[in-house]
Amino acid sequence: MIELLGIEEKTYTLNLGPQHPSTHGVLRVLLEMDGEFIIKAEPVIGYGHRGHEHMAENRNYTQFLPNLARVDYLHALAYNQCYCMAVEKLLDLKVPERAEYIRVITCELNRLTSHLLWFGAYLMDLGAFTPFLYCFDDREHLLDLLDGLTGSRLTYCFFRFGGVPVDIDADFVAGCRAFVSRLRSRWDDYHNLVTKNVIFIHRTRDVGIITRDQCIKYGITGPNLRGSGIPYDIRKSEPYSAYPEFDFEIPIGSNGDIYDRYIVRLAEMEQSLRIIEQACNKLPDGPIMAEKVPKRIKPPVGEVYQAVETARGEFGMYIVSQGDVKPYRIKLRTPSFANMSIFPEMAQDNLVADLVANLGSIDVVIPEIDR
Amino acid sequence: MELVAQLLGNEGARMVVGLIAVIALVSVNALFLIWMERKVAAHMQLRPGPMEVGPHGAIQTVADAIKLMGKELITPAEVDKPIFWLAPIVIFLPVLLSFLVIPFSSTWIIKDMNVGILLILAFSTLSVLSILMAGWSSNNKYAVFGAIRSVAQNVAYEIPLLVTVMSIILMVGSFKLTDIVAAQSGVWFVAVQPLAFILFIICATAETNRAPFDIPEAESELVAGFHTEYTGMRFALFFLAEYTNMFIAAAVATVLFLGGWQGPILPGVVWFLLKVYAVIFLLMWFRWTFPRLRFDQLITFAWKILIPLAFVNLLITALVLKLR
Amino acid sequence: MLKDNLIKALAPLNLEKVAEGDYAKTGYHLEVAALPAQLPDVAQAMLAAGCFLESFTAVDLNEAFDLVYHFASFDELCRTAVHLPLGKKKGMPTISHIYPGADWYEREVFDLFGIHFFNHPNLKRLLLPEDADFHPLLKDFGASQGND
Amino acid sequence: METKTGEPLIHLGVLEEALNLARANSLWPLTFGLACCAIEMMAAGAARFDLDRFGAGVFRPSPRQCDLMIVAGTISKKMAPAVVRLYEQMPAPKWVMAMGNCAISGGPFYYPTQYAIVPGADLIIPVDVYVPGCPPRPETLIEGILLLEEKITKRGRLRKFRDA
Repeated sequence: MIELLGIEEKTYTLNLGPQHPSTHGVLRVLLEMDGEFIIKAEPVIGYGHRGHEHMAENRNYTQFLPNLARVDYLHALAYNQCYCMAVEKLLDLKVPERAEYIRVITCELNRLTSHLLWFGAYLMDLGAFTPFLYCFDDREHLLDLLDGLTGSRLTYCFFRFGGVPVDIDADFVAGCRAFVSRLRSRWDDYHNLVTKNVIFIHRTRDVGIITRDQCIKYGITGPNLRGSGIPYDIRKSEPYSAYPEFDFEIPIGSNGDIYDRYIVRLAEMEQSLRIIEQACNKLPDGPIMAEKVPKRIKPPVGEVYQAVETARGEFGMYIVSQGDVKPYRIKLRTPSFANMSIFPEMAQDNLVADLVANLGSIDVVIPEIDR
Repeated sequence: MELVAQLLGNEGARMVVGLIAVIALVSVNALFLIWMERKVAAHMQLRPGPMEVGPHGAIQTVADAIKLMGKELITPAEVDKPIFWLAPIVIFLPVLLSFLVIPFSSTWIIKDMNVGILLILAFSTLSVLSILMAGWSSNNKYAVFGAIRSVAQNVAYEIPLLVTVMSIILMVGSFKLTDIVAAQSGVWFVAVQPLAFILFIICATAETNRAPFDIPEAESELVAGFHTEYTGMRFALFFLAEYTNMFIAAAVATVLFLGGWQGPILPGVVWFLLKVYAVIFLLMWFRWTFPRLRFDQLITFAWKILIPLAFVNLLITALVLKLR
Repeated sequence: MLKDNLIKALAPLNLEKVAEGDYAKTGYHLEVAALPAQLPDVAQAMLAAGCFLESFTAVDLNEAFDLVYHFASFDELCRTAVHLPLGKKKGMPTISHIYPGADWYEREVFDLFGIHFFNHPNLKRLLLPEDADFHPLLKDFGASQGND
Repeated sequence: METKTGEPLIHLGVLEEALNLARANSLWPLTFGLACCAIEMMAAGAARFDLDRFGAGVFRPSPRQCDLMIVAGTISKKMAPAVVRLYEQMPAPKWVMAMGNCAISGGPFYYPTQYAIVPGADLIIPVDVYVPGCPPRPETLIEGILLLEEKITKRGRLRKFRDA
């Protein structure tokens, strides 16, 4: 028809971001569009680049510790833990068992805050506002717990090389237990409000499918990977800290669509609750700090790669030490960076509305991509 | 007093007084509705909502309105100026005129036309024109998106809306709103035509661009949709029109299905407003519960489900009326 | 065992070093050293074995670069580190056609270190503004750039 | 237009005051987060803290319709032009709040060879209120908004607490 009329078929460029309600911060996506269809999507990142890796080379090991909380502020403690574990490996330090338990409990609490925030923010992307506030209400209770222990609401810098600085008390354990039962009582609300909603199902089923092959080619990890049916969770496949001592499952999806990723995240929250419950029950006594932690952290020459499972996937730290008080090179392998790199492929030939749904469903934290 | 009554008997004077009253009602109603929306939303979301400005934030929206009046009116360099300026006014006029025929009670009606319902439906179609004007003239891709979506959506949902209304009109045999209300003195039509009521509410939600059908201004996709470039009072007019549209949609629903002003003990106006606000509350409830539909799903929903259902409903109504 | 399979698969490539790593100390199960030109073959072998590209970065050793690729697998715990020495002012072959995920990693390394990748489809700055004229992770960067 | 005694003929002061009061009680922020602080900004708008109590809860996604820009996070050099542009797109009267240490001074990311960030929002746009913290707690953000109200109206809800 267009050809008959002699009109040239034209595509146009749409600039989504850097300030856009659905980009969760400062991401820019250059879209080549034909009507409402996306022909090509090109993410432009770096709007939140703060030079963490450069900073690491100019700071000593301890001074770099607070930075990790600002790389991914939603699951700060996992990043903290990864760095501590990497340096402990370099220094050959053994962390006491109680400290490992405390790390696991706080890390899982933090994972819950991250998933809850994702849940709320994602539903807001889809246009439902109320779940966002429900989640934030639950999240506040979690933050109370973590705030009381670590003194911070968001950017926790709680772990130290060799252990944790503050012990947890009976009140904290009781608070954890209370929260576990509180959140469990809320699942029904969440499922009734969101999971069973027809519109939600139609928006998410068979949209934004990630295949197993794509996962390998792009190095996708975390709930995005597990939604595609691959049971890869570093807590299980490369056990660290006290995780081998707990009984939990790795929820997986089958289709690899948005709905599966959503279900996986919700199921993961339940598994986190299980871990917290078991850790509270089995909490051993003992010291919380390793013996003989050197005052001056000066690891021997060598390199180490340490990975942990964060709320968004595998976070890896590659540290090269040349026997100095400063790290020679620190590479942060952030999960969102890899997860985001598949985005052009996902967005292609989709509608703008699906782009928003896709972007939210891979759960990106922009400063973590940009570092 | 007699003079007033005489004046009101006069057609022209009645129109003037009515229009002034309508303008007052529209502004007060919009201010109240926005406050109500914020309170309803807040209470559904475990928070108090506006609290500090006036008791329970009662004059919060007044503060908002005064502030918006004092804001700078930006006309971006690249816009189509005359259309850009005209759009907020054009969206407001048909909304205002629709009030002419709404029967607030058996006597509180400015002009009881024999084509009342058609007039409202015709005017409501006009608002899509101004949305198109606003979006197109803004010279902003998001705004154009919003405008185009709005046109497609309104065209799609106008049809089931009209067909649904037709089934009521078949039953009454008149386009006159007062007649329709009078026909419900025994049983409200919502009991006779439940499917039509549901269809009407869905279509009305879509026609007023409310969530889950708020595609033209889908916040997470299109920033602010067709009014992305509008500032200050011009933006406020769009807001005002949206809430007034909601009122009209609810009023029509009340007239067609909920028995209009009819009800025991209380005066008719009170009953009418109570029912209208109940319907509005329902629309608000939708908005704060549902996620947004995708654009193609929205259109599919209209053409493949709503329109056939509306026609089936019309056919059944006609058959029943014929056989009775 | 994936590790043995990988050793077998890498054997015909004549790499400088294919050795078992000290997992407890470094986190590697397999350490590989190769020359830049051999990298696409290594990557092919890794993809055939079902490994994914975990991470890629460079280390500025003042005289030369050390490029480090980490591969791991979803099915079995086996992390492979591939070290490649690269002289300054030299370029690298890209593996973005084998692992599309490497696209961004290579752009990042180009951005932060100034290492050029041959045949890369879209080699431009990733994190820094496009008009930036420095490569911050080079060791001599601090001397030339001050804070303004 | 003044009389001999220096008294203005028409007092616009009352009107101005009413307008300011309205402005102070209806500060619509821009939906705009840069980094960590954005999460606390969201928390301040959510269930427990609820900025909407003070009329500041209407987050507008379009800069054309908001009054207050909360610079929540680190401004990178790549982002700085966009921030300036957003500020310019806002209609007057407009206010800017620098939320968090990064927006105030570059915060923890300011060190001698830093290359990526703008150390302080006030280097590129005028800032009215500084809210310190890394990130500031929602209570602090609310106090910042109340302080801004005080700045607009020359009186405020905070003052009575401070004087007591």
